[in-house]
Amino acid sequence: MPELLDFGKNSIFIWTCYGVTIVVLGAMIITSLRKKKLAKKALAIVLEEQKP
Amino acid sequence: MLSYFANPVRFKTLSKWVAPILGIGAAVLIIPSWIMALFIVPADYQQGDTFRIMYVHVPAVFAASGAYAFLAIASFFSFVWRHPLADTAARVAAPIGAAFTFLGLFTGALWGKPMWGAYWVWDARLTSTLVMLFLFLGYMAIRAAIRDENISARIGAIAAMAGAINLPIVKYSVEWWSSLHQSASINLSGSEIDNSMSTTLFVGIIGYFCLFGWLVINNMLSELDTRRTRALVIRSSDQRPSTASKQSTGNPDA
Amino acid sequence: MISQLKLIVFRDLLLATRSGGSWAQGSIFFILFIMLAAFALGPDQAERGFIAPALVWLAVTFASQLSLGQLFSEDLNDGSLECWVTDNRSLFVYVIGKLFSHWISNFAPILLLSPFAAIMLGADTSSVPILMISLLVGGPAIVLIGAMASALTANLRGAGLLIVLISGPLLASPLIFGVGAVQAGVINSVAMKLLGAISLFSLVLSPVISRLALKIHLE
Amino acid sequence: MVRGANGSGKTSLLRILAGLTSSYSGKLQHKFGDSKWNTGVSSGSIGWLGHKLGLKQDLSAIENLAIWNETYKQHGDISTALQKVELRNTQQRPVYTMSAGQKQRLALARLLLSNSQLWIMDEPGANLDSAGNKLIETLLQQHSEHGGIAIIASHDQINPDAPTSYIKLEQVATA
Repeated sequence: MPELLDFGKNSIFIWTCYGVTIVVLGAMIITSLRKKKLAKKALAIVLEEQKP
Repeated sequence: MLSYFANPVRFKTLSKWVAPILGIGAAVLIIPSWIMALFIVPADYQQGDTFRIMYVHVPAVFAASGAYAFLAIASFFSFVWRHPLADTAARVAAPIGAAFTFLGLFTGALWGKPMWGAYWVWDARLTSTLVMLFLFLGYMAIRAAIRDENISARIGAIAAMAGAINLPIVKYSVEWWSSLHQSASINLSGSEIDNSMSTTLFVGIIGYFCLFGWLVINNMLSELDTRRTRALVIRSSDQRPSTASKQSTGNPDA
Repeated sequence: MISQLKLIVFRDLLLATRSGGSWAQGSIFFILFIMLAAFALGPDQAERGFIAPALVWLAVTFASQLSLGQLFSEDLNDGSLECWVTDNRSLFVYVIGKLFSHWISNFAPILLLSPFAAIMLGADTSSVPILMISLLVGGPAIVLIGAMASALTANLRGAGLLIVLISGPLLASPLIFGVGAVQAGVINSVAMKLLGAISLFSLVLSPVISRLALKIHLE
Repeated sequence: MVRGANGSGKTSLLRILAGLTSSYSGKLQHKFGDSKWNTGVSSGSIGWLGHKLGLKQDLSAIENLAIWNETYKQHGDISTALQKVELRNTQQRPVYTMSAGQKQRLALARLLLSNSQLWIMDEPGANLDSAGNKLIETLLQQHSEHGGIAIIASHDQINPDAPTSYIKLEQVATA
């Protein structure tokens, strides 16, 4: 549906705005999730090591 | 010592509930607001479709200011009561706030071009928002430059609180100086703009705040885990495990 | 308390005379900045004259920030500050004394050079007095904001750039109103009053924050 | 006398006692923080000798002392103080030309001028030879004879030439 995505001569501005927003927010979400996973893993490893 | 450990634990249990709510909240608010903004809300009679940029611009700027307020308040708690959790909150909030500020400025520039004919003008609100970005970056630079955690937290807190002067300037700059920006910063009461427009915007703003909250909590959790890991590694690598306990109890008798 | 203040000022001025001219570094930077700015702007006298006051303001701002880098770090690193505090002397008095002596030894020379710099850049001679007044009114704000940043980064090595990073955003408003005051062309313009207000506000806030920051760095 | 291995917290303890560090965890401070001690420390001045000596490199020995003398407002005798630490011959030289030991002696002279009852010294024997250590012993003895107290941190546990006179002061210090 190309006509639905077409906002006239300023299309490019609008799509760039939404695009960059999605990329930046997405990157923040993904790094946040990854960092959390890694931190959890690292902690689990250290806790396991120190158990005995 | 007890309260130091008790609070992160309490925070963790609390965050188990709050984080998913905020995360889901962000998703169900932001995505529909964008769909509304792009496909459903009618084009503005003056600006046409360019108006749709507002729905990523205004929430980002709101969230950025909110993030700075959060940073300043968390810094205050961290400074006055030396609450480590507050410091962690401040520390993780800064880069997120910087990202929101960047988004606000970037989308604002792209909105400004078709609207005012210029990507950038040095009016009070743009300048003070740019200043806010630098305040976030300056805070991060301080935190990165000082190795001692304790000192880093306190110096950073002072800097963050001093920078809070900028917040009212961001907020009221439009009223204090004549500017290209609309005053009353996009009327939320909906009297001027179409009802569906204001609802969409409002939903988007709430969504952004949810996202901010979710990111802060999530990053705080990772930070807490990382700190704990580091503490455990340092303790285990210490040749004499008794020194740690000696430091707090044994030494005063010397 | 006054005698302590005098002592700090006297000591710092004595140190300035022994420091091999480090007090003049800000002034030299100032002149270099003006010179390079003149080259960058090219030979168009009229155009240069128009923006000369703004450039002088900018040069003063940056030169003062650079000279502020070592304001507190030396006393912190060589232990003088520790001894001062453990002898139960007021840290607040110390900060005020430091600011005062820095004003005399580092900032005043820059101020004295600025009318010549403005004329060298081709500024209208009639605008020079108002430029000087605006610098006198706004100068405290610039130095005080920089001093605050200097105190915050006091014991970090190579803190020079970090100082500008912290003080830079806060320097926007004195710079805006400083240049605005020159452009207004009269002494009692709104911009000049706001500039004075910012200076007074900094005068209240900066020593308090600097004192807090130094206290933390002493730990 | 405060003893302990490296990193056992001697310096931290002294800094807390001197009022430089307000507290790390609160607990350590509280052990010492009976109100008497706190007011004692905060009301009177402390002769502090830390790792950093508080000397200006660009000034001569005599100028450094003159400034501190003015700060302390005790109008002590600078030349006597210099005599005591055996620095009369180098008094006009800027501090940066001095050896580490000479600087340490100069800092001791500053302590003499401070005239405070309480000395807090962190590794006063650093950079000093045995003659310098003897000098410290003499100074401390004189200090205690005048009713002064000194809290000293030192990790020279293997260095046995100091303790004999130090022990005496330990009782004063911890009393």
